[in-house]
Amino acid sequence: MNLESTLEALLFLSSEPLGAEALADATGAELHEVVSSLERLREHYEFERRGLVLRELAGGWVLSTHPDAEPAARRLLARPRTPALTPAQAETLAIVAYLQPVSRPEIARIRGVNAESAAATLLERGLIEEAGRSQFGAVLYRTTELFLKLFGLNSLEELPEPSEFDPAPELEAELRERLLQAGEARAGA
Amino acid sequence: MNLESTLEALLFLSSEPLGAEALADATGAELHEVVSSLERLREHYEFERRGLVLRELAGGWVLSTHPDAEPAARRLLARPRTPALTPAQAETLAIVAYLQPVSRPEIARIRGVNAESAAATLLERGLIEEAGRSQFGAVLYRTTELFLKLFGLNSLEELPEPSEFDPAPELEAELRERLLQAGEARAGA
Amino acid sequence: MRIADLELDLDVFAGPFDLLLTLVLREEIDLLEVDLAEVVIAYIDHLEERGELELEAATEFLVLIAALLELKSRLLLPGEEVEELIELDPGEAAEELLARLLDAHRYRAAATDLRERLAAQEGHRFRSAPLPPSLRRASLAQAGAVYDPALLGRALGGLLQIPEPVDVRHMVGSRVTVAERLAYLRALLRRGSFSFDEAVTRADRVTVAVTLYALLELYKQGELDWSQDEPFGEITIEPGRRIGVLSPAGTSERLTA
Repeated sequence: MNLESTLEALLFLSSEPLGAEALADATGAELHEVVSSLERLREHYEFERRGLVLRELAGGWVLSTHPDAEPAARRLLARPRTPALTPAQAETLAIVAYLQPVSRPEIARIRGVNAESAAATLLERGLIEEAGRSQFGAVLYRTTELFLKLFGLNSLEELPEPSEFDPAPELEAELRERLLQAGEARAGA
Repeated sequence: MNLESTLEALLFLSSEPLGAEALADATGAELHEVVSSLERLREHYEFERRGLVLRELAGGWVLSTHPDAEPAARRLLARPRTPALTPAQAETLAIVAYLQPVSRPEIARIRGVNAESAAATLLERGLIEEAGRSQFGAVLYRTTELFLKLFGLNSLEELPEPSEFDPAPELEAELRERLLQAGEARAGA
Repeated sequence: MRIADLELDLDVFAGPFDLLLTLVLREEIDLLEVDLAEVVIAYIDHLEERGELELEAATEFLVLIAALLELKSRLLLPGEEVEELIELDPGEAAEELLARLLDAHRYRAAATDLRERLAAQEGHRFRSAPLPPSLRRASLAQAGAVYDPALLGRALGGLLQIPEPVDVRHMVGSRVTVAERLAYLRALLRRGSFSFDEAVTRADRVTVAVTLYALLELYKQGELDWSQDEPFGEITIEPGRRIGVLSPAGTSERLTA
């Protein structure tokens, strides 16, 4: 593989600008060869009217998309990031919605399995957010305004009554206690 | 900007495989135009010996670096691409891939040993994910899109038939003999 | 080592492992009376003596012992299924064990295939630069109702379900004695240190309590030391350094009489 193509691959992998020295170290080529190959690569993108642009920024070289592709990129990426919730995400979100503020250890206890990745996705999608720390130092979560909008709710009061789904409505125990008991039973099963 | 270059830009921005439909929506082009432009782009990378490769993986199109750039990438990023799987992880992953959705007790039953830590690592690495619960409340697992992507598969159908892994008839015969006849002989002795 | 050659010395059986297997299959020995944990410990002792671990043999052993455990657990359950199992002739039971072995072989081969596939992808790297955070979530201004609140109610309802408790009324109450647990703990101690959790893996509450009592007894006699770094933390147990300092005539015999 020629130097220009190797540099293209390295630039593709890095989201940060890469210095010519670092590229020379990685490819084992001379610095002046690297610089002239980078120049050729830049011209290739430009003259062939490719979708990528190679620019020298902040003392390094970085690939980015051509500005002409931006409208399409916006349509592709800015579409509401609302894929269907996985069962793990739905369980985690339900626990946060009904018990907020609630800590991650509590969520894990109720589910009987770790909730780390589900919580991270819900955070990234802006459905839940941090709400301080519990007395034991665990991060607490609550739902967001975006959550209400995406579920078409005016307020948390409009969440379905737990009793609608409650297998044992005659039990008067608190929702939190009941969930923790069920979680422990699952973990022991 | 022409369609091929716009597609190149969109593929550059997305680390996940992109379906041709989503690309058609974003670019406003016809599906068949998108598909033939993607083919042309793939050929461009191949015939011009660029540093990038366009492949159809996990049901979509995704850019990756050319394997020839791997030694330089390793020097630049100073870390291996993906850690290899331990035998226990590979066995657990194989059982999930072929029997999904499958519960952890089932995996343990087939392996003859606990699958807890292997499953946790596979979850953490995003190769498997939760897929609801069995009738007994056990968490079920399935493989992810990332699994397909990292293993170079377009879909699960590309995995070999499980029967291809059937033990050789001689091995089966030998096991049968060891189980039954050897024991019988001793018992009779 | 061939699994068949593992010599066992159990309460109900002394001889090679494959003979035990055959006798169980022929119902000349009641599986319910075989302490499978003892078989496992004998196997581990055997491995340690030899100082080597043959993966092939170890896997075969694990799968066989797991199959026996499952058969045994099914024997403990009431109902028609048991009748069926008890009437299972040795040939059929062996077929079941064989099927388990073949399954294990099959998925081990599939695992090798997956590892090769992953290795073949070595060198293809994907771009993982993150999108700007604003593109990672729906914008609040444009968000509309896309999710049904009933989804949350259903998820919560599912979490409120307490799984059916396993009916164990038919099972014989556990008759664990301090003497048994003392012997078990001494066997563990001979191999070095271990954690309390390891000593009571999958044990019922009575066994845990009796084990703790046995531990106290051994501690009193200087046969073990234990430590715990924090409340509710792991309890590490190791062979005591005071053996022989105290009177060898411990109280355990009296206690277990």
